Amino acid sequence: MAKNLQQMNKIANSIRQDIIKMLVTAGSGHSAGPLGMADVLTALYFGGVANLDPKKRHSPDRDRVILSNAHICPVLYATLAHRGYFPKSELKTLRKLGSRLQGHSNSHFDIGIDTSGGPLGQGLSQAIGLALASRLNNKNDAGRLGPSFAEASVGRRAMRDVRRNYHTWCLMSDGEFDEGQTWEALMLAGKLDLREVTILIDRNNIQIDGYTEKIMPLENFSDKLKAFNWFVIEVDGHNIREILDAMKKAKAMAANPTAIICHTIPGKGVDFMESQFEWHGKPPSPEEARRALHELRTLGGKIKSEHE
Amino acid sequence: MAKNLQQMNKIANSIRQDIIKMLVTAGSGHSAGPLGMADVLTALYFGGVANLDPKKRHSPDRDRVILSNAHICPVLYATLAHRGYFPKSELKTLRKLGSRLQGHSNSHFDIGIDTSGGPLGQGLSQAIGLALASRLNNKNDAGRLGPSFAEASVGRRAMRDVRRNYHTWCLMSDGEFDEGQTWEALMLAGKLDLREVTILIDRNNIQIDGYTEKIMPLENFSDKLKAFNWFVIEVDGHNIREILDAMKKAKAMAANPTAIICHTIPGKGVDFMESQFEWHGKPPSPEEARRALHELRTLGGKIKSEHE
Amino acid sequence: MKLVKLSDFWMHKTAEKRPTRDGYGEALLELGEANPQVVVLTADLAESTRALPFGEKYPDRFIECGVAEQNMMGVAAGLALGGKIPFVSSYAVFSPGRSWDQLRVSVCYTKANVKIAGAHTGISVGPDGATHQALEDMAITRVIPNLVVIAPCDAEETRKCTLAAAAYQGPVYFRFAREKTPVMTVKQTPFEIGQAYVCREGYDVTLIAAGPLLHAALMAAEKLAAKGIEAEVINSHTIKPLDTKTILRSVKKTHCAVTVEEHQTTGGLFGAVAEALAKHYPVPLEAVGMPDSFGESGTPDELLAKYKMTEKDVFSAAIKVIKRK
Amino acid sequence: MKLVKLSDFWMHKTAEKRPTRDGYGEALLELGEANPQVVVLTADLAESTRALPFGEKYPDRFIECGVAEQNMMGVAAGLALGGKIPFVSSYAVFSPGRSWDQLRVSVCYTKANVKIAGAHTGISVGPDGATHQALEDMAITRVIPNLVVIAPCDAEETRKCTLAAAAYQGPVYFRFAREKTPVMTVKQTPFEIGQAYVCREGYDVTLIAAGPLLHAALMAAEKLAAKGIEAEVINSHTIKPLDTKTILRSVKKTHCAVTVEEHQTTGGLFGAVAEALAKHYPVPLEAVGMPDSFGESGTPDELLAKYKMTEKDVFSAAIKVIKRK
Ligand SMILES: Cc1ncc(C[n+]2csc(CCOP(=O)(O)OP(=O)(O)O)c2C)c(N)n1
Ligand SMILES: Cc1ncc(C[n+]2csc(CCOP(=O)(O)OP(=O)(O)O)c2C)c(N)n1
Ligand SMILES: [Mg+2]
Ligand SMILES: [Mg+2]
Repeated sequence: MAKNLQQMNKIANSIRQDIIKMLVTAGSGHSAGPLGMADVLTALYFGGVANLDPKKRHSPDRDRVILSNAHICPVLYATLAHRGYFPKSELKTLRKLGSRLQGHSNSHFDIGIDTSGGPLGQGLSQAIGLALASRLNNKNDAGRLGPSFAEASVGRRAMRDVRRNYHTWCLMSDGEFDEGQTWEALMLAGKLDLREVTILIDRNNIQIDGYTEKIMPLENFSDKLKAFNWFVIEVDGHNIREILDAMKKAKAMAANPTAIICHTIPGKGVDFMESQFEWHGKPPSPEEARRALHELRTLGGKIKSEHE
Repeated sequence: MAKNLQQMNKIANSIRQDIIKMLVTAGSGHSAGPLGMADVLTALYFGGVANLDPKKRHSPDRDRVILSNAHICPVLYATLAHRGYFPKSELKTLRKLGSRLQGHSNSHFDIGIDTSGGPLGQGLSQAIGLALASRLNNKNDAGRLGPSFAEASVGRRAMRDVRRNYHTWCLMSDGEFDEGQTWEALMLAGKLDLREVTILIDRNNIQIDGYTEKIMPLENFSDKLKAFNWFVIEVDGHNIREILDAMKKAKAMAANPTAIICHTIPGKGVDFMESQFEWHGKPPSPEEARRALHELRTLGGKIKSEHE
Repeated sequence: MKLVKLSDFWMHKTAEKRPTRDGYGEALLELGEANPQVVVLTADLAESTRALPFGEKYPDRFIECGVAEQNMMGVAAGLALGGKIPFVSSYAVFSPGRSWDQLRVSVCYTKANVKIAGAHTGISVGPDGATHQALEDMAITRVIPNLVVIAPCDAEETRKCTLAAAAYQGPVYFRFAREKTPVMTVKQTPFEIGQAYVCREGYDVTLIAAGPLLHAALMAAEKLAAKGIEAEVINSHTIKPLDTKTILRSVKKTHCAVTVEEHQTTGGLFGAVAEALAKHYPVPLEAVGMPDSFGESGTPDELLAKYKMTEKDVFSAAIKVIKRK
Repeated sequence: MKLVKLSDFWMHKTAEKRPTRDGYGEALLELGEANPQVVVLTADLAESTRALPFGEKYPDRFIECGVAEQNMMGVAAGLALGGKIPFVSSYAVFSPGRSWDQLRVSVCYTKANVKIAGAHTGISVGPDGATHQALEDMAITRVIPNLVVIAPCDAEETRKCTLAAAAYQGPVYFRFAREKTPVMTVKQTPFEIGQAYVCREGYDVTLIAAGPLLHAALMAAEKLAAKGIEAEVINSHTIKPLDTKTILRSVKKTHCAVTVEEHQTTGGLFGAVAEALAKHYPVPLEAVGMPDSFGESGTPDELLAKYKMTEKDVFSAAIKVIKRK
């Protein structure tokens, strides 16, 4: 199942190429965040630590993924398609009328996405709710769950979710830590020792209006998280091995919930986008897309593209 | 102007008595928080550190006070009356139809109150706005303020507020640190090095549903505040000298904003209310009020009441 | 037409008084026993929302969120995604007041199976004053797609409404009052989401009420009857989806109506009925409710009188609207 | 009746297109120069709300709040208490969507002199999808006492609206669109808060529009004229206080009306007009707007067509409502 590191690096590269193709076709959307998080998403869906599998997409004990910063959904869509949740050919429908790939990801379609996003800062609360549901299902009194009443009142899909255990992975951006709701959620998880939830934070140092440390400084970021009773691990967000190790640690935690600060480069892989906050929310032009794809295919000139 | 310590302790005691009288007459309202904060409010209005004076209640350079946890308004009302902002006889109108002393304090009347409260967590943001207005008024470009346009569009009262400098004191409860808005505000003040604002926190360890460390643990509280770039001072909230020293330090800060954690005993001064979270939101019965007043008048049996 | 027989079910004359929120607390206990998927959340308001007894009996399924309404709404959405049936308990001014965005996206857009209980609605909240009196909640919830909005009329109907909300698949918002109000319905009185009930027949004017002020409408109808005016009284507890059918059937007979609610007279029941009539059968309509103003401190009775939400005001509005026919 | 001469001012046929938000950006620059008390706040959306040019020119009076809409609303209230005139700039779904409670209490209850600019309203926000399309903002603001609510029709009117908001003492909410829309007004076109303008006279039906869809109403009126139907078109940019006088004067002549808005057809312009007519002069009313549903991704034109908010839909609604007379 799980891919080896070399395979995963290759997958992440393909995902980046797909992101560029999706965005240029859509004509709108976000470039920097999705490219920066391709390695983290690859680790999450292909690394074998999280229990995620398109064949078990409705299984009650599947791990849950909440994409809180839903504007980076192109990377989620591309990753899900690569993982087999839906055909890759569908990627080109991004942001088009009638597409299952909405401008911000939502849960209305059977493509492996558990919730809806768009407004920042709403994800962690939902992840906590999911984690609590999992914890409740594990309690002894779960044996009392009478299928008849539950079936009638909860509906079929929900019924499938009871009496099992799973881990909840919440993907968030650094910009989301400006939002008060995030700190409310951090505080509650800290109170509950909610080790069933892990955050993967895209620490790319940009938000829309500029660099985070100018717009709304977060440092010392890990001090803040620790003060809210979270266990903090910092990783290179482009090193899949490091990411997976941190995820394993998080899953094995006995008490505190874990925040993995993934230090990433926004726009990673495309030279003229890297670390430029201006690329937060715009797609490449066709010419820029051509250059970007060339760079990705040749790994920045290190190899020759097969297509060229 | 400023009272000495002995006088202030006496004033605080009278304020506590007035709180009991107001509440029993109103038949509803909050006992624990107001009693607990009587010493802090006395220090604030009588200690000579804050620039507050009923005769200068409209002065543009008066210090501003924002009561964020407005449910403790009985202590603010009693303090303002003692300080001469309005007649003490009005205290008995608390929570009655047509009274200027509404169930939660508001700014609609000329009784020395600058803003309205009720929903927790809204005060610090407003304090920051007031502090920023003060900072803007101090800028060089303040000289450019053309009275004509401003007068027309801002109205008279607001015009009086320009081109002067003041300090803003924000009174908050520990329960308010559950609210995300509070952390948003803390983060912004930290970003702006907003030394023009000081929080006086009622750290009484209770909220409605119980003790804070059970309902929503805040510890390590000062670590959290420090991680958000605030300068933190902890004081005994019943020691007026300590409170005033901390206020002086806060006013003298060169950079960071200051949070003064005032460790208080909720219900302070009334034995059967002290540290009982059940007294958060209920008034004494007439019989309980009688006992409370007796205790306050005799300083818990230490002296004989003049009235008995 | 579904008509509730007054003689059987509506005992508005001899009504005992109980706070509607008590019905919520009772229903939660019933649900706790009947359905292990039910979980209850509160934001530091366990007792006064009546969520506390559930919390004491089922501590594992009770989540104390502290004073953090946004997070509470989101946690509820997550619990619903995990198959639970969460009841979010706070005052309406704070939830959905401070959690509107979370209600819109995390709950309603996702169609998460969350139930939101808004306590302390109406001017009758009393001495706490303006900030605590929810007079806008029906307007801000009614406009969100996928959300059911209910204002039950008494403690018994609140109990049924809570049970019905649990059985319904999808987001439901319902509101209750703080003070004791007359109990007009009994166990057998029917309750169905989206189904308004004609609880008094008449042909001169239709009085459409939602919430405890239904009692004022019923009393006003008696006074009107004494003057020879026969008012039809409808309990329109569900604001959304509005039971347009029952309302239209009545106004086609009476040709005028009065709405009665403890809410601003913009966007709530008056708004919903005005919109329905404008689309289908425009007739003169008068509003009894809060006249686009904040409340203040006072006793419930003083405030209801000052802001014209009493039986007398329903009576006058009825007289006025009949003249406009 | 105040009538704007079409020939002079309304150039809807040859209209150039500009996003309404551009008018906001221009007005802020004018205000920056004219009034040093004006300050501008944003929550990490400086460029797309058009607050950026002000921020670049007057950095001292520009407050970047990061992604924290609740705090931004509260800071604005505090600035207003300190004598400033703050403009709060974000997308309407987030502000007032996430800052509703702060708007209600810190701003409106206190009557703080805060101006709230809600960008990206309407289905025409397009490819970002449902969460970013503000279709509920007029309903949730209109119900709050002390708040003025405005939906300007084009970039020029948005400029005037912004200036008028600054001159007005008290809280004002106004909304704008993301896409380029026809500029129908010119510098001389009058604009006054609370004053609706009849921009085309007629006697068969009244078309009441707020926001850029006024253009669809004007175009539909021409099509109707070709069929011998004379529509009166009203620019009702101020939703609250609604100019009931101008609207009533018109419907007393036409005896039917259609409201046109990029908003849910509950609680917004349709709601406001339905309420006013029900109280004063009930006539058949049809609604062009979002049919109680969330939006989705697509191009603005595709979405306006799918959800029936085009000139064609105004035309059909007019035909339908005339038949109902
Ligand atoms: C509540 C809310 N406010 C504002 C926005 C608009 N917005 C979308 S992305 C974004 C930037 C936030 O920073 P981050 O997520 O770190 O951006 P990235 O690193 O992906 O470029 C903002 C302000 C939003 N989606 N939600
Ligand atoms: C936003 C909001 N949520 C809930 C409430 C209800 N409430 C009023 S006081 C209070 C307790 C908060 O704790 P704290 O202020 O520390 O209470 P105290 O120490 O004064 O007893 C709560 C939850 C409120 N006023 N505002
Ligand atoms: Mg970022
Ligand atoms: Mg406390």
